[in-house]
Amino acid sequence: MVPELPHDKLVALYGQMVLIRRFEEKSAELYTEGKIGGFLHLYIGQEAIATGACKALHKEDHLMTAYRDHGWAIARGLDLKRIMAELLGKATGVSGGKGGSMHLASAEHHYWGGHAIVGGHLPLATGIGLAIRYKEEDAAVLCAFGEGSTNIGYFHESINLAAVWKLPVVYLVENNRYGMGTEVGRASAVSDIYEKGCAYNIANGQVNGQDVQAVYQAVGDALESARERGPFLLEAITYRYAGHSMGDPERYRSKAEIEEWRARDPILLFGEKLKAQGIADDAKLAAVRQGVESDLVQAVQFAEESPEPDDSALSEHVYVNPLPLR
Amino acid sequence: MVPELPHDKLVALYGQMVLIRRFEEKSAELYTEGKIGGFLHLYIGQEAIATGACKALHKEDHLMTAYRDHGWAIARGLDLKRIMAELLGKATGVSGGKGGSMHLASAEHHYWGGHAIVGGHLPLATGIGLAIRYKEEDAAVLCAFGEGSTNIGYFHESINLAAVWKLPVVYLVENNRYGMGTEVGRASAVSDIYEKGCAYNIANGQVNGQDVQAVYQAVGDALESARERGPFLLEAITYRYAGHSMGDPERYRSKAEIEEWRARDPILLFGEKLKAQGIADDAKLAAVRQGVESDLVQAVQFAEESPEPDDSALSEHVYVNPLPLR
Amino acid sequence: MATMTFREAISQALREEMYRDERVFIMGEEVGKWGGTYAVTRGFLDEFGEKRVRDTPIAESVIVGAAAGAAIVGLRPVAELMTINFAFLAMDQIVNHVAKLHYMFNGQITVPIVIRVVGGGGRQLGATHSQSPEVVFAHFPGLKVVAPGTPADAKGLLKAAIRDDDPVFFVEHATLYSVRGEVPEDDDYLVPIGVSDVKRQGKDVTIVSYSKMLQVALEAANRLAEEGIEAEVIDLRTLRPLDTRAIVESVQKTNRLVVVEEGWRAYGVGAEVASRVTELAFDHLDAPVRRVAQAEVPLPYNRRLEQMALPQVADVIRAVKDVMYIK
Amino acid sequence: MATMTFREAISQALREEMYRDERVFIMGEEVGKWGGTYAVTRGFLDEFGEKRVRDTPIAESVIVGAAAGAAIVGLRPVAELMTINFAFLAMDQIVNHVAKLHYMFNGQITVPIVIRVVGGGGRQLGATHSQSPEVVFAHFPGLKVVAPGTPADAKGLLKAAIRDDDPVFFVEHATLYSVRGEVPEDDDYLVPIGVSDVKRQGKDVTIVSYSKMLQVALEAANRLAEEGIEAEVIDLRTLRPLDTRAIVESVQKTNRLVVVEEGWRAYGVGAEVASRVTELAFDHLDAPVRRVAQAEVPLPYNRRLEQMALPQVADVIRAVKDVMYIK
Ligand SMILES: Cc1ncc(C[n+]2csc(CCOP(=O)(O)OP(=O)(O)O)c2C)c(N)n1
Ligand SMILES: Cc1ncc(C[n+]2csc(CCOP(=O)(O)OP(=O)(O)O)c2C)c(N)n1
Ligand SMILES: [Mg+2]
Ligand SMILES: [Mg+2]
Repeated sequence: MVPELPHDKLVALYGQMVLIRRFEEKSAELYTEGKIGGFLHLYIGQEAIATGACKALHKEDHLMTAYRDHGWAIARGLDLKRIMAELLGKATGVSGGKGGSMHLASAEHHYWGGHAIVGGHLPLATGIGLAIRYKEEDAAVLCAFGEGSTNIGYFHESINLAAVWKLPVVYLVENNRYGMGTEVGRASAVSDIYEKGCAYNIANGQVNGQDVQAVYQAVGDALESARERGPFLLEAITYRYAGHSMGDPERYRSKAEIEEWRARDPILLFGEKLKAQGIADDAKLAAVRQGVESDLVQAVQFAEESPEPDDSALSEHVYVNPLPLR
Repeated sequence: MVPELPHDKLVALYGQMVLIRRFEEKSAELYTEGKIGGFLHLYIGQEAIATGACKALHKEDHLMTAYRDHGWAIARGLDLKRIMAELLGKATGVSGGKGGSMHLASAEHHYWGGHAIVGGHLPLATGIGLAIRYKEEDAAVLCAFGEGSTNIGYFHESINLAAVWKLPVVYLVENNRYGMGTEVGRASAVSDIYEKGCAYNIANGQVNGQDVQAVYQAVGDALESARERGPFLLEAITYRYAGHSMGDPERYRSKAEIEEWRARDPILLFGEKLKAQGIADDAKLAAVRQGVESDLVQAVQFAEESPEPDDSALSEHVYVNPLPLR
Repeated sequence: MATMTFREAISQALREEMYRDERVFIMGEEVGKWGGTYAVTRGFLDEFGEKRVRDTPIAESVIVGAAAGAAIVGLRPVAELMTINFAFLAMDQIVNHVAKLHYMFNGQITVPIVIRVVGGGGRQLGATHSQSPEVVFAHFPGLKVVAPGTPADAKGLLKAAIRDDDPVFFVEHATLYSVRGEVPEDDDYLVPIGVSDVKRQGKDVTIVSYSKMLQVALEAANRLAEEGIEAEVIDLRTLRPLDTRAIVESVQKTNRLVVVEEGWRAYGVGAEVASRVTELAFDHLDAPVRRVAQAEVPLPYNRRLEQMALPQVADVIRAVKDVMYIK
Repeated sequence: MATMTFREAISQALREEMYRDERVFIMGEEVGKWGGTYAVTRGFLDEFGEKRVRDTPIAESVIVGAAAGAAIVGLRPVAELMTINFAFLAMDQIVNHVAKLHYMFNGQITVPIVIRVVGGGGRQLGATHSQSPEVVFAHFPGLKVVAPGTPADAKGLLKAAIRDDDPVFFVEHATLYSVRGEVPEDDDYLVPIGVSDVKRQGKDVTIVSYSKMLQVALEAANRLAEEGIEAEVIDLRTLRPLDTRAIVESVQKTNRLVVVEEGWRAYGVGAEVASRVTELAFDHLDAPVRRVAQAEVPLPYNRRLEQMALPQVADVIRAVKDVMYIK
């Protein structure tokens, strides 16, 4: 079992979730203003997952996710300013402005990226697990993706290989009920995704993705299990309030359904809990929210004031060695 | 339940298995003589599966298999002469000499081919199932492949889609314990392949692939189930005596293991059974075997005497309409 | 004739063919409830029902493969892959199966499917979502590869593709969807697959292009006209089979050729066109063929860098002047 | 120097690099117990153990992807895909991931893997198992694509590929494995990736080729010599980055160029070479570049038809005479 978190850490989790939410709201604004381009996938509603999960990760553990990655980058501790700068395509962005919203990464944080091809990062994450065993390290990989990504071959090939080789990978499904406009049951033979683990005889489980502490516990346990015994398939039940990406016409679900989930809001509930347990009062939580705002203002300012990449950046990093190696 | 077979049909099944075995032995000879080129994958040891399974197929049902397909083509009723001609690359071959051993097919028999890309035909077979539902026909698809092919994405994507759309497809795994030189457990997280059905919540089962009657029953039941309720994952436990293909150095298994399986030979056991049950005596079985030899001699003769394809065949059938459609 | 967008033209072609032939149906990600990621099939689910407008899981291989399987036994599926970038996830089905089954089984199997994909860059979608690699599919005999550049061609070619007994890989450029043009309303309006088209007459230089770059080429031609240079603009429309007759005839007249494509230059479409035309009209060329294409980099997210990498009108003008030896 | 087969040269390169660098390992179908489908890794399992010689399930996408993942965090995997035809099952991993990660993440991620594939036809394996589509991989910036034609180059290029920090797609032609040649035994013998090589001097015509077709080109050159025609034969060795300097220099001397490739002509390697050389040496060419390539059909099983479809020595000789205007 992973250790219980002390009170100050719990308040920090609250702050983290608020920060992610506010970052997303701000991003949506900047997108509407035309300052962010391309696709923008918001994490609003799912904040408890990245927050709880990254809390359970060790420094030497590895993380890989899909394109809905702002929350993950923030929770993994990447510089907020540089994340925002990436969304604005600036030279100071975590990926130098070349990646954009879907491709946040930081080698230093062992965060090997948001990835935009559905399921495409699962084999890569599996390979990191292989390297951990090869190098006999005491680390694990956390690989997150949506429930819609579990119908693609990558899911099957990756988990099977990880199971055969007992690789330390936690495959974390963020089941937000929809892959774009397709409800889980319309695309997947089973709607409880964790059940798919049975085909590989691996450890699996399901957790309430709206409860940050439960996520922290479940991911922590799964990482432990993975380090020792091999792959773990963990499903977190959640919901996204916003469209799949900016501009989603949202013809596939009702307003009422969204409202239902908003009543189970991870930030709201966790705030109530902190208060009920006497860990924080309204004033404390307000102060935390206040702090988030100022971080965010600074990040946006930094991003806006940052320079565009130089022209020379265009042809940099196609190859490590563009010239013949002699 | 499928109907019990009358005695004469049982004797015919025996003959069919003998024919397949002798066809394979003859093919190996012709390969060694250089009359057959490319890859040649023998079905020796697995005869009961194609024989029993095709017996359970209705005329309007569809069949698709992997490259280890001679037994399937024979059991589905393709002209023996034209099968042999195909192996020799002749114009009279079932695929005009363009397909070879791995690509036997007959549209007339709804046998849509042997396929050489591992797992590649599973999506195609799934699509035939879709067409059956679309056209509201009372048919099913039998799609056969090896256990080594269940670790590739195609397996997962196909069965999931078939499950979501309740397509009438029986996915038949011929588990002969090896994919080339790789023992099932070294490549697949579970060694009892039928268990993989749990991830799709579909009907599944396992059958002794060395018992032709058991295969007939199991495939018949699975087809029934598929027609009514959707996909079925059926596993037949079997063994191939010969190498993966001609020229296999066979460094991955022991002679003793092969001998063990030979003791469970499907032809041997079925012959004994027919005798024990008084369905046929030694003389009868010998006569059946005799008949097979003459069919085989004729097939080889036909194949050898058949012409090579014309030069013009080279550029035929690249397109149905090579010229612009106006 | 009616004026409509490229999107509407594609949509109309699909709708007409679905009414004409019961065997035609659409399958792919988000084609139903969502109405198509690019709104091409909006309203189709209500109009045709779930049987004929089928939302699929995210599983490109089985989208193509199952469509192909259904085609083998007599249906006429249109499989949508959302973007050409995802076609790589179905690559084996496309090039090893769809393209080869007819030949390998000596004509016993036919695979009359249309694989619709959205191609192209310029929308800051980053390296994996902005490619124009249609050349890669055009390399395989057995496939037909079509990439229209105007609404009228989009309609006529898509209808021809659906009626064709061969598999057709059909590329729609995302930034063309809102382009408007005159489109024949005839239910049987077909544009033949495998025939290029002169989109603008000219005598000084020939510019060959297709898809989105056709629009860029036409714009360049208009600007060149202001400088007194009359470019002939030819639209390939189909990459396989590739029709070079119109180009050769044009080069015999203009003696100069520029090929414009959105994808990478190396091993691109321009190389084949240039090679073929050089083979067929060597003595007519007053300058080597110039290729205008994408910089040899994965496309970056940053807007300015992305635009630097993509071929622009100015690049076409520059290339034209180069082959005319104008400084 | 030692005389050895192409197979032994590849094997030696792998073995030496595995001894040199603990981070180098091999994974793929049948590389271990079987000893490699083409016997390249025979004995490796005993020599290096299961950790470094890893048999995988039949799952090409995760073979490439997992190798790439291991490379991202510091290992040096050699992923074997058995044949190039199966690389299409890993296409998305190769072109959308392996080729792009370094760029997309601004250099933070590097993917030093070698993807070994066996290519080529001529063994009656039928349409899906006989392709030479390396051009398709060479289209993507971010990948390096190498295809040696001699044992010495095979060794030196494979060692260079393993030491390279960039991903390398490495093509070994199945029918080259038994070809013998002199190979340097130096542990640090490297052949630079991205540099072509003059394999035979000549003054009358330039023949460019690579991989198996290099052997065909050399054979043609020998026969031509008997007729008094001296062909210069250039081996591309690497398709990306493509080095044309030696070719241009040669054409400046010979004024004639023939390109020989095993794959299909349309959108093939020859088109790029021809276009580039025509761009760079237009005024030196006395005839348009001729391309010798595979007939535009999926390869048939029948031996005679297959041979008809594949480029032969006689085809090269014919093309050479054509560019020399000899009847
Ligand atoms: C291979 C591939 N196919 C399709 C897409 C388009 N696409 C992007 S996100 C998405 C839905 C994914 O759903 P899910 O995995 O549930 O993640 P979520 O967006 O809900 O977080 C689709 C279809 C893609 N990016 N890659
Ligand atoms: C996609 C792909 N990968 C690899 C191969 C090479 N290959 C041919 S058969 C085979 C083994 C298949 O084993 P299994 O599915 O168990 O069938 P079996 O041969 O035992 O009947 C392999 C690896 C292939 N043909 N296609
Ligand atoms: Mg989802
Ligand atoms: Mg097997």
